[in-house]
Amino acid sequence: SSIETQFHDFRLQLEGSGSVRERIRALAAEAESAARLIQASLLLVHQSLPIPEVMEKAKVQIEAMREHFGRIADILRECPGQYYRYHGDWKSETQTAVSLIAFLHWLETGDLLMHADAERKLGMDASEFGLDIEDYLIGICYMSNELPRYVVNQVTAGDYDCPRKVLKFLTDLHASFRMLNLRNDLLRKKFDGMKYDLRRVEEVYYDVKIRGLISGDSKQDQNTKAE
Amino acid sequence: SSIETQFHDFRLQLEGSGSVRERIRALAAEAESAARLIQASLLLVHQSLPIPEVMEKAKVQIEAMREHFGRIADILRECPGQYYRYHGDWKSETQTAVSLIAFLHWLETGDLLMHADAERKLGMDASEFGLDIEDYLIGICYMSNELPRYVVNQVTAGDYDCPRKVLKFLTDLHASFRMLNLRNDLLRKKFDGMKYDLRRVEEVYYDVKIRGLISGDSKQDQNTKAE
Amino acid sequence: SSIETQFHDFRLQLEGSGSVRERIRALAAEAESAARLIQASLLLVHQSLPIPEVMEKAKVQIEAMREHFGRIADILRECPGQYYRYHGDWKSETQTAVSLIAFLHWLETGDLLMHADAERKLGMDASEFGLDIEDYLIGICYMSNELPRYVVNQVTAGDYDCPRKVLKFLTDLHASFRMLNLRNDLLRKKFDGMKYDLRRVEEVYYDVKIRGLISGDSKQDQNTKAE
Amino acid sequence: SSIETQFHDFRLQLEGSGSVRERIRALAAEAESAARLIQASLLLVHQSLPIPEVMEKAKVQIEAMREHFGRIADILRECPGQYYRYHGDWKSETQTAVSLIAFLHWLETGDLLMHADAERKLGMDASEFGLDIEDYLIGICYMSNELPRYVVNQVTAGDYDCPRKVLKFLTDLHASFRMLNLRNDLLRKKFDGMKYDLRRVEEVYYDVKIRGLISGDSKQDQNTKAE
Amino acid sequence: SSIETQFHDFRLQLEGSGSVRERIRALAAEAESAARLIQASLLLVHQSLPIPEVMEKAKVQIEAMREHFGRIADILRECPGQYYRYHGDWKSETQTAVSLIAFLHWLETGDLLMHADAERKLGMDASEFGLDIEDYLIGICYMSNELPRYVVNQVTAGDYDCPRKVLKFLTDLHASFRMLNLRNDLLRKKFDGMKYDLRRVEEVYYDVKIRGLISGDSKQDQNTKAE
Amino acid sequence: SSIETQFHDFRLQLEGSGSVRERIRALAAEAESAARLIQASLLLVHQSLPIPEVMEKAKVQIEAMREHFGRIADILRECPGQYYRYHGDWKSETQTAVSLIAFLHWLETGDLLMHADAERKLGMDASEFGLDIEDYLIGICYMSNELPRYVVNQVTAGDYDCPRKVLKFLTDLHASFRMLNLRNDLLRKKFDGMKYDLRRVEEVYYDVKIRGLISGDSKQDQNTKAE
Amino acid sequence: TAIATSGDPSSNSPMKEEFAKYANYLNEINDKRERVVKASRDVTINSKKVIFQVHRISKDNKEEVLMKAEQDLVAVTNQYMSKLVNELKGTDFWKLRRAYTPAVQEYVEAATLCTFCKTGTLLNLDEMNATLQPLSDKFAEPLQINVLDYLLGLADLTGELMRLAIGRISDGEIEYAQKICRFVRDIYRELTLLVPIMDDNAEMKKKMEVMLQSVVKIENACFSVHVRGSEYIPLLGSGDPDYSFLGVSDF
Amino acid sequence: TAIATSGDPSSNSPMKEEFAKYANYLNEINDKRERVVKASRDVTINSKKVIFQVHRISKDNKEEVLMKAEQDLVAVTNQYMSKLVNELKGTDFWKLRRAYTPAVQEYVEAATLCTFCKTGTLLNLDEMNATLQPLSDKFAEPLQINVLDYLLGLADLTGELMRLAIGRISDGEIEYAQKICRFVRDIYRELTLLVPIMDDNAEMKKKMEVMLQSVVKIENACFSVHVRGSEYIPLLGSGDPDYSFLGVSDF
Ligand SMILES: [Mn+2]
Ligand SMILES: [Mn+2]
Repeated sequence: SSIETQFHDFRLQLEGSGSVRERIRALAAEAESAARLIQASLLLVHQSLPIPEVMEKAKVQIEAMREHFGRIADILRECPGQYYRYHGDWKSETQTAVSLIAFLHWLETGDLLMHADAERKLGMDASEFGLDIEDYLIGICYMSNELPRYVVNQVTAGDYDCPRKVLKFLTDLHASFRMLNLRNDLLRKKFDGMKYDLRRVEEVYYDVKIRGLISGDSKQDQNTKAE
Repeated sequence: SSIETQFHDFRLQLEGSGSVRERIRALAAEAESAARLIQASLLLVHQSLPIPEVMEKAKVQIEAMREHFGRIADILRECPGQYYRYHGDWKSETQTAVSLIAFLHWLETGDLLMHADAERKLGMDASEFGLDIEDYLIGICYMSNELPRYVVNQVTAGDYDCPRKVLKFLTDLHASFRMLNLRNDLLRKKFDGMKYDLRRVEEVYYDVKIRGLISGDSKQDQNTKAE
Repeated sequence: SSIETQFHDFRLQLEGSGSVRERIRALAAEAESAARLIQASLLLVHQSLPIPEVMEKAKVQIEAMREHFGRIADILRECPGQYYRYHGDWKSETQTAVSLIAFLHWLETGDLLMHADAERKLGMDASEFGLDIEDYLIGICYMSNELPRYVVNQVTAGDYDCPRKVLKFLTDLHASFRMLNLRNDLLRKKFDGMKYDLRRVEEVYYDVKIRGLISGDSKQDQNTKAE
Repeated sequence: SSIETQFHDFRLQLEGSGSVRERIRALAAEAESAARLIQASLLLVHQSLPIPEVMEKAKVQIEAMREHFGRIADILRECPGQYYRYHGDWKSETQTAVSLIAFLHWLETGDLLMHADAERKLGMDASEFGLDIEDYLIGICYMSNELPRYVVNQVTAGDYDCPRKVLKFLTDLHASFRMLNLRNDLLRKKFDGMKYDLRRVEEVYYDVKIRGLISGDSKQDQNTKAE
Repeated sequence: SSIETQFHDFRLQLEGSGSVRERIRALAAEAESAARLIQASLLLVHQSLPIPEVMEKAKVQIEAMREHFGRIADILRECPGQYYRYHGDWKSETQTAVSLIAFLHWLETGDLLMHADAERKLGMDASEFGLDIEDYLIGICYMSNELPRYVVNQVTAGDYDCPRKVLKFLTDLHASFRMLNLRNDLLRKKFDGMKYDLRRVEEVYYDVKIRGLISGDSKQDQNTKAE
Repeated sequence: SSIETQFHDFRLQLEGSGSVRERIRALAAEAESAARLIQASLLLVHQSLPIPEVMEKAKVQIEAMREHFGRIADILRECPGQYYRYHGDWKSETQTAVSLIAFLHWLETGDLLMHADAERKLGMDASEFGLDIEDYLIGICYMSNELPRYVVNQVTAGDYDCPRKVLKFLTDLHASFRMLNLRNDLLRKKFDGMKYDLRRVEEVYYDVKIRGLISGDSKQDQNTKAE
Repeated sequence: TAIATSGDPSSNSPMKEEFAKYANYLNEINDKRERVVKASRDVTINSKKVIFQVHRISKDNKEEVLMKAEQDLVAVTNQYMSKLVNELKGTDFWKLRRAYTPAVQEYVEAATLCTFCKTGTLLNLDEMNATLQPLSDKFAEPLQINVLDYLLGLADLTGELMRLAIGRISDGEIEYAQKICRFVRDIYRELTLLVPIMDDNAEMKKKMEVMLQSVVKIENACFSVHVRGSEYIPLLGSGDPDYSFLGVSDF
Repeated sequence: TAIATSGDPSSNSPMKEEFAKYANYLNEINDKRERVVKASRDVTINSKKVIFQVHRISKDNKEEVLMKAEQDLVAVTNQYMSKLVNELKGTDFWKLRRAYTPAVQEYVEAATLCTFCKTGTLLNLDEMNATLQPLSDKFAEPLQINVLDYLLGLADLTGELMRLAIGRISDGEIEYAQKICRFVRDIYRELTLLVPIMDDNAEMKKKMEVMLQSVVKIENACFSVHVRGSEYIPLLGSGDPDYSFLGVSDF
């Protein structure tokens, strides 16, 4: 019957897209595995392991992660226009990946990893398989969540200048985010959460400042202004 | 038949109230948008931007917000007696609006923005579309939630007299709220939360006091008492 | 101080609206109590008590119920424009009340109790405290739910003409409801239920028809039409 | 110190009440086990097993169930005044027990098992460990839930007089319940459910009546009325 | 009939227990109202109002609270053995009450209010309407939560000896609690919270100690011991 | 460190069992796929397709399903004693499989498919990879859920003897289940659900019986007794 | 202080410049999404009205009611679906799918319901997409309803068919109800096989349960008519029960 | 009637005979499960008591408190774990795992807590299983705590260590708290890598969140002591803050 014919046709189509999805999921799972190892290395910064050493540990896995994303890109090139059909299958892995490489970048340079750089570092190419901007932004929010803990542990380890630097970075980042006209629920929620990171860092800064632990004085603060 | 006439009539009425609700919701969403922008400007006080500058930035949006509420009022004037039918559709936006203008008012004057003033500032007129008292009170509670953060950042920026002033304001506000015999669940809950703001401000005051950072001495305290 | 005056004022107003709500709730509870008693009387029609006797028993309670709604109306007249503020507190009681008086009305007259009549019978006046249309419609659906049971018990008691009359009424009612374009979830759900009432009554009609238990023939049917 | 003495004392008491609760729970679980077996025997009445045989089968388990409740009673006698402290731990088992023995009683006598009799049959004594009235009433509601099925199966087995008898019993029971001014949520809910049992029995009665399956005629009905 | 008699009887009993519950709830609500007022008075100790004055303000309300509990006791004496039937209706009010009178007792004497004393002060008598031990313990945990705030505000007001005294009391209390083997979730959670109170008080003690704000030395400490 | 060594060891072990699990899951998914096709064929019995034709359609898939379970068995033979470790990964598929082959068996023979036969038909061997008895029983419960619908549709198609036969089968099955002393939550719940199947079939039987649609009379019923 | 200055949004850091780009991107996509949502609401509401119109059917007004329903449906297609198509032009359909899927499902429901009532057959996805073609041939990529939305709409269709069947039985149109029953069973069986391979099938699984309930409701109604009708035969000796007794047709 | 007879359980159909077998099987397994559950509750309660005992530690009573805790733990092992081992003998450990896993986790928590307090190291799974060996060497298959239960117990251990750290800080034992902090961080990092490959990791995922909170609580406490201690320096001019000021040690 015509019903049967139509449904048979559907079946073929769905099986096709199902197999694409499965291949993507397998790669996303591997990317996540690599991400976990990077994360485990990154945890060491809270124990004040020197950043170069942390970088060293993470390097191989970052390479692996990039390769997995690259292979997802290969698959998607075969299905033009369907990027967002399968987006849900690697989305959260991408966000995690962004948060990790952005944190590492910040540790090394003190700067924010920009979208285009993140895209390049993850082996995604802007044409068919670019890094979705919302994924990038959510990843940055996750990175921000790590900062309060980092600041606390740095101060405990005797680095009293850290809160001021982090507070400056986070304040700028928060201000930049505020330029966005957010509607998307998850991103808005994550951004709203950034406020708590900011508050916590402000509190830590307050704690070291009120105890006079910051070497610099008001003069140094003025210098900073000039930065 | 008369039954048919009746049901035909019902059809029209049901469709009518549905469309009123939709128009109100759209306006409430725009009011919320404006509120977000005001909030963004307000955040700058935590970075010690001079209050007049903050006010300047917020002005246009406050005007916009007032206009949106004004247009909701227009719609409600067409449906006399149905204020509370649609109340749920703009209630939480009103509470946010109150918290913002009350915070600005406090920054400028050090005083609590009174209900009648809030009503006027939001372009609501008491006759048909007044500001519900519970919405006003909840908004005030939200404002109180901002104060601990403000105090922490002011102290960090070197304003050691701020905790004392805020503590006095908050203690008075808290005492005023205690005069109410609250039953309403949400309002009671929000008010109960105010206690934590008070505690935090007390702690900051303690921090500056014990470190002798307050210029004034017991004499000054006595003066304050006399305020 | 002026703050104190304001909060003192609030206290009065909050206590005022709190007590309004409490008085309404108390009255709604009493209305519901009366409704339960009417319902208990109405149950007797299923045991074939003559309708006038049932009416007699229900009368006092209907009077009581009307009075309770009347007193809610009195309270609301003191608070103009706040009908919908307290609507949730008597809504479901109103729906039950409509279903009861509509059933009684149908028992007496065989006709649908119109919205305006229901409003009047419940002691609500259209100006300030009218009967909400959705409440009316939901009440009518509840009434429809009682009809299959009524028909079954009437036939058991030997009244074989009852199914035809109920079937005609319910068919007309159902056709009228179909004129509405419903969005409301509860109302649509209740309306869907009416289809099953219709089918059950139609089955009973079929049962008596095939057994030739209806004395009359098509001629008699035409007479009935003229009723 | 006296504080230490006090807390040492607390420790003993807290451990004591914990162990009482555990012993009661174990007994309640055994009572429930016995109840399941009685229920299994009772199911046979739906297959038209003669009632005396059913009774015979159930007897031993009823004895067992009574004993378990008896042992709960023993425990409670050791903790005077704490009946309701542990009530939640055997409450639902008691309700089931009541429903079972009340159904058996009705099968044997056609009458409702009274509260005092139920209490006695369950080995509870009114003085320290009586049968809570709400538990009794909820149990009776559960019993009512069994009747529609019983009627359907009896008619299938050719007992066409059963619906009339059950309908009378259930109508009376329902009327008695209506005398109560129920507030308790669970009980009210269970009682509201009884309405559906009543409706179903009415429908079965309708089915046998319209098909003339009841041997008796209107005269017999009048006799019945006189019962 | 005997059924009617029985149900008539049930009606009376259900209405009886319903009204007992309502009376208890009303009294519990009044007790809670009084507790709120006591709490409001107690808040003044944080503003360094002399304790006798605070006591003075609280006195009347304590009397009122005791009376409400006393009247609950009266009701329960009419229903022997039903203490735990209605326990849920005043439980949380009792816990609050304990926390308040224990705090006041500590302010006056520096000692822990013992269970038997709390019972007596709340107008409960051990025979029929005693103070449940878990309620007492939870109340004591609530009291502990107030102490850090008290210490902070006392130091701000210049009472530098307060931290030492509170610290000693809280350390002893905590040690006593550790004697219990807790299973109860709520109680254990509350007890865990006490650790943070202890830590906060210890921090304040440290703050005053390193600044040499405590006049006395170890000798003075011994004197204090003798207090 | 020893911690690292130990965790490295754990990692190897877990990766091993993880890969076993993955292979099992893949096979279970294929078994479920086959089960779906069988189920789709079985749906045709509700449209009164002759049973041999239905069997014909299902055959190939049953073979496939058996093979998949067989390969799961192979894997488990490699991991002696860990049957229940991976049980959760094919459990629900097994239950579905049992329900399908048991339904087919019943359609063909009118008898219950016994445990040992089900085991054999599914290609499981009792020694290492037997059919768990609870899975078997749950599968049988699922089968029972299909029967009410089957009976309804058979009667609509004119087979008036079907309800009696199904009722007999289901009554026997239910009685057999009652011999079990169930504790397991899921099985108990599923079995409790069987009661509703039984009731529904009783109702259908009642419907055909009361209308005299069963060809046989009481005599035939007595013959059945002798079966 | 240091932080104050840098937090000032008027300052031009590279970060700010980057975020200005992100802001543009988000504004555009959000505006488009908002427009799609609005267009979708219109499609939904008006498709629902078509469905209600179909339910106004009765034994005697069939032609007329269906004619009206069809006209309404054409209006939905031309007025509202075309608007949706317009808003979506040139976008990745999958990106905004969440915004329009309820509308498309409701539209599928309405269109297939109309077709079934008129011809007794299932309106195919290809046929539906062909109808949409003219609305969008000006653009590079015309909106095509995807398989998933079509199947989800079909699942809802069975609920409406159940309501229709109950109504038809009340009107004495037993044959019609039986036709519906067969049709719904076929769809249910076919969908059974597709559910597990559908993209994100949690929603569909829920709908399958509701659908089975609908099937059972229709079957029970047919059963009820059947056994009731059976009592008619012995009385009149005729082979066929006279279902015209049923319903209000004889008032 | 027909149905009555067949439904009578006293009749002997083949179905009944089969079900009698199933009933036996179920009764046996259920009885065993019940006994295991009871033995588990004893293990749980008494392990919890060991943990409470450890928390009674303070600066001066360490030896004595830990000695008592260890004795209690030995008693748990010999009295209650041995009973559990006994009940499980000859059974597939995986089948009844749900019945005993909470007990084993709690036991792991207690045993590792004691060991950490005494030696500052992690008690290994192999060592634990070695302790259990003598309890069961009479049977073919001795109870072995499996990796999953061990890891789940370890996750809970961090909560207890957090409580311990807070308590130690109050007692002025900052070094001790820092040691705990390092230990907990190590465990957390190692577990991070294992969670995704654990058998049924929903439970573990929840525990990881709680664990991170515990880590942060300890870190915050250490931070707080540190910055507070920093104020001490300028006053006394000593390089090392005198943490002995902290706590009740000086009453
Ligand atoms: Mn629909
Ligand atoms: Mn624990």
